[in-house]
Amino acid sequence: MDEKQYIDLAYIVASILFIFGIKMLGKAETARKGNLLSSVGMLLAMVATLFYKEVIDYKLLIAGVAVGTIIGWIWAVKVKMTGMPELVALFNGFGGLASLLVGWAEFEFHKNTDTVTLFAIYSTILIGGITFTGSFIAYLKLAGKMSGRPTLFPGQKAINAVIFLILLGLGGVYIFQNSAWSLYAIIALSLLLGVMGVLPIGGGDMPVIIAFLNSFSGLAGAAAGFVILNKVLIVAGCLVGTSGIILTIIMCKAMNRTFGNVLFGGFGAAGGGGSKGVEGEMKGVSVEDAYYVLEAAQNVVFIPGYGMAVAQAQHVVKELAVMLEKNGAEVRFAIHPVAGRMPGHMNVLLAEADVPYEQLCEMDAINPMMNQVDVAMVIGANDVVNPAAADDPSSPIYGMPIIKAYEARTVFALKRGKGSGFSGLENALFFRENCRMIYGDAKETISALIAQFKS
Amino acid sequence: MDEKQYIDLAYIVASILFIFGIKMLGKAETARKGNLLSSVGMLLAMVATLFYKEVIDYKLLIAGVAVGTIIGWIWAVKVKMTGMPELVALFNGFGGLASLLVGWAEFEFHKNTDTVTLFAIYSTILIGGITFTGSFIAYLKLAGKMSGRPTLFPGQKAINAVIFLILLGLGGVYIFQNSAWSLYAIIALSLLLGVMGVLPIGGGDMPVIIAFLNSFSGLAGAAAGFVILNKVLIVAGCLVGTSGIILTIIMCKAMNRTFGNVLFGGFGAAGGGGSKGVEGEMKGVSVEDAYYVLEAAQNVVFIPGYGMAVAQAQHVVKELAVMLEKNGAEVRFAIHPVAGRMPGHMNVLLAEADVPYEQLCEMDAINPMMNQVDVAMVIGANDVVNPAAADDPSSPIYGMPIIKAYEARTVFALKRGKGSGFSGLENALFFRENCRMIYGDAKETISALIAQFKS
Amino acid sequence: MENLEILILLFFVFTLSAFLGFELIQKVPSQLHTPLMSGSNAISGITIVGALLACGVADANFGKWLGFAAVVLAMINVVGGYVVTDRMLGMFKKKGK
Amino acid sequence: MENLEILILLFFVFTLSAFLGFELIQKVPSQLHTPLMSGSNAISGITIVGALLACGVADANFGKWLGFAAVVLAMINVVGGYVVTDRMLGMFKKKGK
Amino acid sequence: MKIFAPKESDSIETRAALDPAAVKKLVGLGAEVSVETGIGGRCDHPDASYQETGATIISDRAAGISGADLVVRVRKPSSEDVALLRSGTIHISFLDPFHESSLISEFASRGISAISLEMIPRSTLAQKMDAISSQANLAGYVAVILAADRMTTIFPMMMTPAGTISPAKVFVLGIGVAGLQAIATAKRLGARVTAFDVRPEALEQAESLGAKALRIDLGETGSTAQGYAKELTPEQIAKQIAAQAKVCAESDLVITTAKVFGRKPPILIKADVVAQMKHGSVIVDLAAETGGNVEGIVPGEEVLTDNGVRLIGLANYEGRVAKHATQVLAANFANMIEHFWDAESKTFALRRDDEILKGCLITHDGEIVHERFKS
Amino acid sequence: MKIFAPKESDSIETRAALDPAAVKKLVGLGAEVSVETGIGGRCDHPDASYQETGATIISDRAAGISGADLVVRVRKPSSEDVALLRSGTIHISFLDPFHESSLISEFASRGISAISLEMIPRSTLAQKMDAISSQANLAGYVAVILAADRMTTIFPMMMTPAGTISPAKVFVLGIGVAGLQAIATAKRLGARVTAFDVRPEALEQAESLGAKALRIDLGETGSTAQGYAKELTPEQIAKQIAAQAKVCAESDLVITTAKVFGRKPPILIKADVVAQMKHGSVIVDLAAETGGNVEGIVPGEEVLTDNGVRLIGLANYEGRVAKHATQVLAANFANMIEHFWDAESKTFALRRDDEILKGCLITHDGEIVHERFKS
Ligand SMILES: NC(=O)c1ccc[n+]([C@@H]2O[C@H](COP(=O)([O-])OP(=O)(O)OC[C@H]3O[C@@H](n4cnc5c(N)ncnc54)[C@H](OP(=O)(O)O)[C@@H]3O)[C@@H](O)[C@H]2O)c1
Ligand SMILES: NC(=O)c1ccc[n+]([C@@H]2O[C@H](COP(=O)([O-])OP(=O)(O)OC[C@H]3O[C@@H](n4cnc5c(N)ncnc54)[C@H](OP(=O)(O)O)[C@@H]3O)[C@@H](O)[C@H]2O)c1
Ligand SMILES: NC(=O)c1ccc[n+]([C@@H]2O[C@H](COP(=O)([O-])OP(=O)(O)OC[C@H]3O[C@@H](n4cnc5c(N)ncnc54)[C@H](O)[C@@H]3O)[C@@H](O)[C@H]2O)c1
Ligand SMILES: NC(=O)c1ccc[n+]([C@@H]2O[C@H](COP(=O)([O-])OP(=O)(O)OC[C@H]3O[C@@H](n4cnc5c(N)ncnc54)[C@H](O)[C@@H]3O)[C@@H](O)[C@H]2O)c1
Repeated sequence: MDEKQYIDLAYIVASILFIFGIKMLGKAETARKGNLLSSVGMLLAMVATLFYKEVIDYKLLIAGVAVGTIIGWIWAVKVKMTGMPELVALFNGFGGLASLLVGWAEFEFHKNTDTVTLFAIYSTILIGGITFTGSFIAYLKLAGKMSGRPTLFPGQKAINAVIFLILLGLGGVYIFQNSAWSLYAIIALSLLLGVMGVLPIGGGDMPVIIAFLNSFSGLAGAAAGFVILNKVLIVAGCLVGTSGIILTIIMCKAMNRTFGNVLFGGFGAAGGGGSKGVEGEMKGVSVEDAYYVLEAAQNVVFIPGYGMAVAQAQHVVKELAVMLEKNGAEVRFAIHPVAGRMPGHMNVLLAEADVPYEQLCEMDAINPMMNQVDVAMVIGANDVVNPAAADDPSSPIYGMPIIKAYEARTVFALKRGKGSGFSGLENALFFRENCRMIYGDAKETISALIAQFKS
Repeated sequence: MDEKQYIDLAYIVASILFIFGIKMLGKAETARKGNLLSSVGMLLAMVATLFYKEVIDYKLLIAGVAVGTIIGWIWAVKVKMTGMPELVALFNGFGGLASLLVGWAEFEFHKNTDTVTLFAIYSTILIGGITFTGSFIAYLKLAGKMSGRPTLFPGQKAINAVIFLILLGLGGVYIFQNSAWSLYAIIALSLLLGVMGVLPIGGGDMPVIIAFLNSFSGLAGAAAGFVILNKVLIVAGCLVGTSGIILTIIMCKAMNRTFGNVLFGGFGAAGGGGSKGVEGEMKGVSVEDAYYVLEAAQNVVFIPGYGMAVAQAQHVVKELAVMLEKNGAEVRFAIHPVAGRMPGHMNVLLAEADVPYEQLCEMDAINPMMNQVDVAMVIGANDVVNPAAADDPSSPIYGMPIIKAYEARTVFALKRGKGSGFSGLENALFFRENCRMIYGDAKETISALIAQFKS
Repeated sequence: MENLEILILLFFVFTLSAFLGFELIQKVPSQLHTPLMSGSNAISGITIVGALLACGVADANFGKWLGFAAVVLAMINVVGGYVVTDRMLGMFKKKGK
Repeated sequence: MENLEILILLFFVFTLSAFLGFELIQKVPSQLHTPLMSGSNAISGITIVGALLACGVADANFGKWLGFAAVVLAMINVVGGYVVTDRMLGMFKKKGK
Repeated sequence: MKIFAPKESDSIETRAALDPAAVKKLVGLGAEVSVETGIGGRCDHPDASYQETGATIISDRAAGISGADLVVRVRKPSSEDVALLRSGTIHISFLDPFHESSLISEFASRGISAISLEMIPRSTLAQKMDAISSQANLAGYVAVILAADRMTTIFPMMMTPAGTISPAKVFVLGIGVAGLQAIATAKRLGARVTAFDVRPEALEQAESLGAKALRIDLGETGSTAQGYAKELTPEQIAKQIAAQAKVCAESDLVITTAKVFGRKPPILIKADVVAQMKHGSVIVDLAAETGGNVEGIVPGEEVLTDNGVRLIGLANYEGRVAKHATQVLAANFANMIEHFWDAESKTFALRRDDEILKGCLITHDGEIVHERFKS
Repeated sequence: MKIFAPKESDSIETRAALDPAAVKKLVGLGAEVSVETGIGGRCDHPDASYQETGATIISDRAAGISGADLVVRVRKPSSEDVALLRSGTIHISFLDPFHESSLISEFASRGISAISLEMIPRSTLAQKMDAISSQANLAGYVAVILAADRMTTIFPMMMTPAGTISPAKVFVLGIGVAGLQAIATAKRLGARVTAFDVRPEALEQAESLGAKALRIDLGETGSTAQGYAKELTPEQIAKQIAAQAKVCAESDLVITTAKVFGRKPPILIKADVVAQMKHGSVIVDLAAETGGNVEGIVPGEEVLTDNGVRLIGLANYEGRVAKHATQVLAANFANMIEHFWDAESKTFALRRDDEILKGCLITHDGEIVHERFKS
């Protein structure tokens, strides 16, 4: 066994540390320790690398490491709490650029290599480049050095598609020819694609984009690993790449968005405008996705109706409320005077479930606060949240005051199906942009949500 | 790329299929599909192997495959439902033996190999041998061809330890010398160790042992993979090896045992005897372990006491009860007439939580059935389950009828600490062999249990 | 040396598989314990690959016959294992309904 | 050929890591989203290993200077990433109390 | 606009048409509110509390009535009171219009705009002024409390050292507003409740409160557009009575609430069923005032049968919780007045095209204007 | 052994010492049981039902008493009844021994073995015969039901189209058995309950039923070995009264249950506090029979104060649910007799060394044998 094998063993250990690190980062109690573990892994991988007999020029190395360490450290220590997310974006961009440079350097060292390596270099540069400029734009948007509003112009989508296709073509050329010009073109265009891709995305979505680009920079690292046939690069890069994708999806869910919507939503935003959406379609949502939104909510209002009584869901509703409170959210119950089928119907049920009187709000008390509510949970209520009562003079319930659920950021409506309420009316709320239906018996739906919370 | 690379790619695909297969086998809805997927993976791996250019003698191969297939198929199809576990044991033994033979064959083919391969051969044979005879004994015990009672004799532990040490020594010799005699000795002794190891374990614990030996046979396969440097053997074997260990631990938990207790408990059984255990110590149990027991229980009785009232745990208790019922268990509530601090205290609370009247059992009704109960959940009750009332004439509550919680197979007692009940007495129940304490506020404990169930 | 590199890579593969194995099985309902055991038992018959290689070689060594025996045994394990598991799960489903 | 075998093995390693990556992150509380992102961002600085190799070689090629730049950038990513993450998690803990 | 609320003259009535909170609301709208002295005497509102929120106390009843533009009261007025009303005055109260045709003619002839609380449509929009609902709701609660007070047994189950007391069995017949509240109250006290109604949707509503629904196959039944039950055919009633007999016999308490809008309530429990019931059991008939659902009931009284069953047939259940009954009734009045209030002229605007008013305005401008009472 | 249960002579008493179920149990033990005719007349048990389970009906009360070896009854006997007892007879009933020294001497002088139900120790073992508990439990329930019936307001919260009815505020003073059941019942009906007791452990018990505990720092308090509260010092009582005043004033219903074993109950609510309470609120005093916790209470009656507060001070709350009260009381008797039953001789064995009997046997063999009453 020569030094290589020892280095490889060290890499295995480092990989294991990364695995534990990522796993532990996902749990509140262990996160800090996980971060420490993964940093130890990083140190190990770096030190091990120094033992390669090809590594000779320590002076330059040490200089580079020192400069990088000092800059990184100072930034990280100096940054204010509020500035952290953009800093992470910047760091991430540097990581991507570093991968790009590693790929490029390899090209400079070994002009003649096999197809696989060429492909790997191509991937490294492409992904690294997009990561770098994409992250940089994200940084600018978050730091307020650039407007957070989506930057849009006509034909944007098409231009991006063309750039992407050219990049694919250039890839073919490069792998076939191994020519320097194609490589430089790839570098330039991938940098451009990063800029173009992130420009149309709004500032509010930047955290998701950073998570996504972070996953990208992981993949760039993994690709670089294939360039230089290095295990730890492959493992760590791939771990970050895939876990980053999962994280991206989770973050989208917490915003009640799909990833596609985040990535390309900006384009849509240009066209849509504030259409009133009287028609449209009811959009369902899975219990799991609803969980992510609830988990992130700070202010939740339950609006129970006759359906809660039918489902006898009061006990589980109470339990979910307790859970949300433990999770840091403010929870209230908005009771409409005619909810249910007898005066005080909801009171009977919620008292049975021991919901504290303080959490019960009358309609008039809750309505002015409704627009600060993150999630309105409409539990088998229908007529009492029907905006037609306020909007539509032709409706038989026009003039009845309702609980303004539709003003909440997100509305989840729990119903078994498309059944109407006591008054037999269609409910426009269910068609609104911010409303999502969760079909099924309310008790079972809530139980399932609780299950999500507990797992 | 020659045929080897294609084969390797096929192996990667097969590995992925195994990964999905195992994952899906762990969930009720997907289990059957998972089994199918993994069988496809197996077929793929086998077919791919045939393409190695070293593989020439198809006739013998086909004969072997045919014979094995027919035997396996017929056994599997003919066996009665009740006979399945022992058949699995037998199959598992064959798998272990096959690994042993593969290792041995490699020895016959390549007399001169490097240390690593020698170590791999040694591991394969050792693990395969133990798996084979161990599984076979398990088969005999389960099939009733041998007494299910632990077979015990003095010094058993010591003898096994000696055999194991000799095996370790022989391993050293073999790796150093690569001598046939040492190999044969290893074969013989590992077969012996398998027999000796399983003999002292009772028939009731056989399922756990089979799961364990199954994990072993996976490891044997992985070891064989190192012998012939075969990726799919390593991956699949290792997957089975580790997931099997997890399964073994889960199964132990469901029996409220530790694995060590299962493996070496038989020895203890010889010594212990039915000591009355008036003293002894209270044994705690984690919520997670309690979950496994509850999850496997068919018959659960809740015994609420004043502590349930203090914790206001009635709602969560009800919820857990519903959950257990959904899981297939029969659930009842045993109400002692003096439980709580006022007549009917428990009734008030359980009615509030909407526990159906049918599930409430009076003490006299439940006591005769107590010995068929899998789990008695004592929720903050103390005096009303204190066996001193029946056992100990010096106790101030001697003569009061109690709920015979101690007759249940397992008792979980939920309390905050070592506090005594209204009468201020020590409770011998908590020191019994079959009783486990779950410390903490009853509401929180039950909530945590529910969380376990839901995840 | 190249061989050693491969060995180390295989060891790497082994390590990663071990982690995967641990991660895959988290909480298994008790009714599935036996089928899961049986199903993974069938997978452990993967040693058939080794057996096939040992049995299929040209030279009529003693090892070849060991290999033949291994093929038969492993095949019983594989086929029997999968079929039994499938039967168990089939019944399970019916009961569920 | 040996090289190809190694490549395939590396690919294998890549595949297994991908599965592990998917399995590791299951459900993350929303407060941890940012730290997790930041922490794994630090890990993605693993490209430092490649940078070190490129920078540390003997020949004073242009690639060496690319490597140097890569070392600096990757190091910022690594050090900055870990420190920022730790700070975030530190505050998180304090808040919790 | 001058609003006047007289003291109730019927000795059975404990409620008042207005309470201090309602007075405050009306004064806020710009009305001049006066009440007769002693109006809240039986519902725990001393005169002073009315004054505090802005009402004038009038001791001369006749002057109050004749001086008002709008009179609100609980019970239908006596002829003398009607005679005091000026032409053009609006008069809102319960009127029992199906049985009081002479009173209606009197109103018409004197040019009064009489609004009947009974006739307020049961639409979602009108719920805030729906006095039938607000009172029936309390009646349902009272039925259970009254029974609990009269029974020699308790409601909840208790497993005690002195043996187990089994939970009371309660049967609620008619699951309208009152029936639902009776179910809720009995359930709260720990009873096992069974309930029946001819309207199938009402059974689901009973279940939504945790009661067991008794399902009897009666063939075609239904409810009117207003949500009231249709009258059953004699065969259907016979079928129902038979199916109920067993449940009644097992029950400790039976509460009947089955009214049929505008008609005499059906007899649902015959004497033979009462005879089968246990010694000590109780029947509360909420329909007693208009005749009752139970054979043998004496309206306004409690009678004990030979086999020890107590039949309770009071007339004014909600009046037993007079303070709260007044609170919600007065809120109904105030909501109605607010709904039809013309902010500029500060008067009650009789918008004749309004759906609600169409339903409940009986006489106007010297005529009977309501479709159902025209003939 | 002949067991006889006479009909209660006190007109206030609705309970009976035995019910048919208890008779059955005693007959099962091998006793000859007879009851006076009409014994269950006020608790819904006709004579026939006693006969069905094996009792003889005796119409000659004197013969019944003098012929019995064991007499069970609810209330303490009149002198005439004592005079009828044969020497050596066992007599079990409530005796009020702290205040009835002449009755005790009579028992002693006539050689009766008199057992006082009040004196049964409150040990876990004796709970099955603890009549004080079994009756106090029902009294707690009755207190709430009675109040609910009398109040002009309802208990539960209701958010209705006619406004919100806020939940009743209930204050329970003294958290013994009755207090706990009162808390439970009021909570069930939807009230917000606050509770206070001098024993700190009782506050936790109140919380275990969902009530809010009022915590007043009184310094050293405590309970006797039997679990009864110790008497407070005058300063402590003053402190307590002040702290309670605010809670009382806000409450719609106050229930007091504070007895101090063997002494006159303390006055916990003074007239000035009552004067601060709302018009229409109600106070139920469960300690009224022995003097009451409330100033102005009239034992056995309901009075209305000037400010409209209803003071209820009945004597026999549990008697209002006579059937169930009889059920558990009779079970207490039966359990006690079973506990001391000698299966061979089929007699009640007066095991003088028994802890329970030591506690409750007052006279025996011509002597007062109980420590506390010897002097
Ligand atoms: N409060 C009173 O005194 C009173 C009296 C009589 C009438 N009303 C009237 O009743 C209405 C009350 O409004 P509301 O919003 O409470 O109820 P609602 O308008 O009647 O709507 C109830 C909704 O619950 C859903 N639902 C039924 N069972 C369910 C279950 N098991 N799980 C989940 N969803 C379920 C139904 O949709 P799916 O079928 O699709 O599930 C339905 O749309 C008002 O119109 C009011 O005027 C009130
Ligand atoms: N029913 C009646 O009418 C009545 C009246 C008066 C007295 N009693 C007497 O009360 C006793 C009733 O027996 P029991 O078994 O119901 O109760 P118990 O013997 O008083 O025991 C209650 C147990 O609950 C535990 N506990 C308290 N709070 C808890 C919490 N938040 N979470 C979990 N555990 C908690 C306590 O242990 P930790 O402190 O360790 O948690 C304690 O050991 C009998 O002795 C009876 O005679 C009954
Ligand atoms: N839309 C609204 O806002 C609103 C408001 C209040 C009430 N309502 C509805 O009005 C309806 C009637 O309410 P109510 O309480 O005034 O009714 P009610 O007092 O007229 O009758 C009481 C109940 O008795 C039932 N009944 C009649 N004949 C019967 C028989 N033979 N056997 C058994 N039950 C019989 C009726 O179905 C009704 O449920 C209900 O459906 C209620 O939901 C609607
Ligand atoms: N061991 C058993 O089995 C058993 C059975 C029944 C009761 N007990 C216990 O006996 C005790 C007394 O029960 P009880 O209901 O018969 O008591 P009680 O009727 O004698 O008194 C009622 C309550 O009033 C309280 N009190 C006294 N002075 C007070 C004051 N100044 N202010 C406020 N409260 C005051 C007492 O503490 C008691 O809780 C309780 O602790 C009960 O748990 C035990």
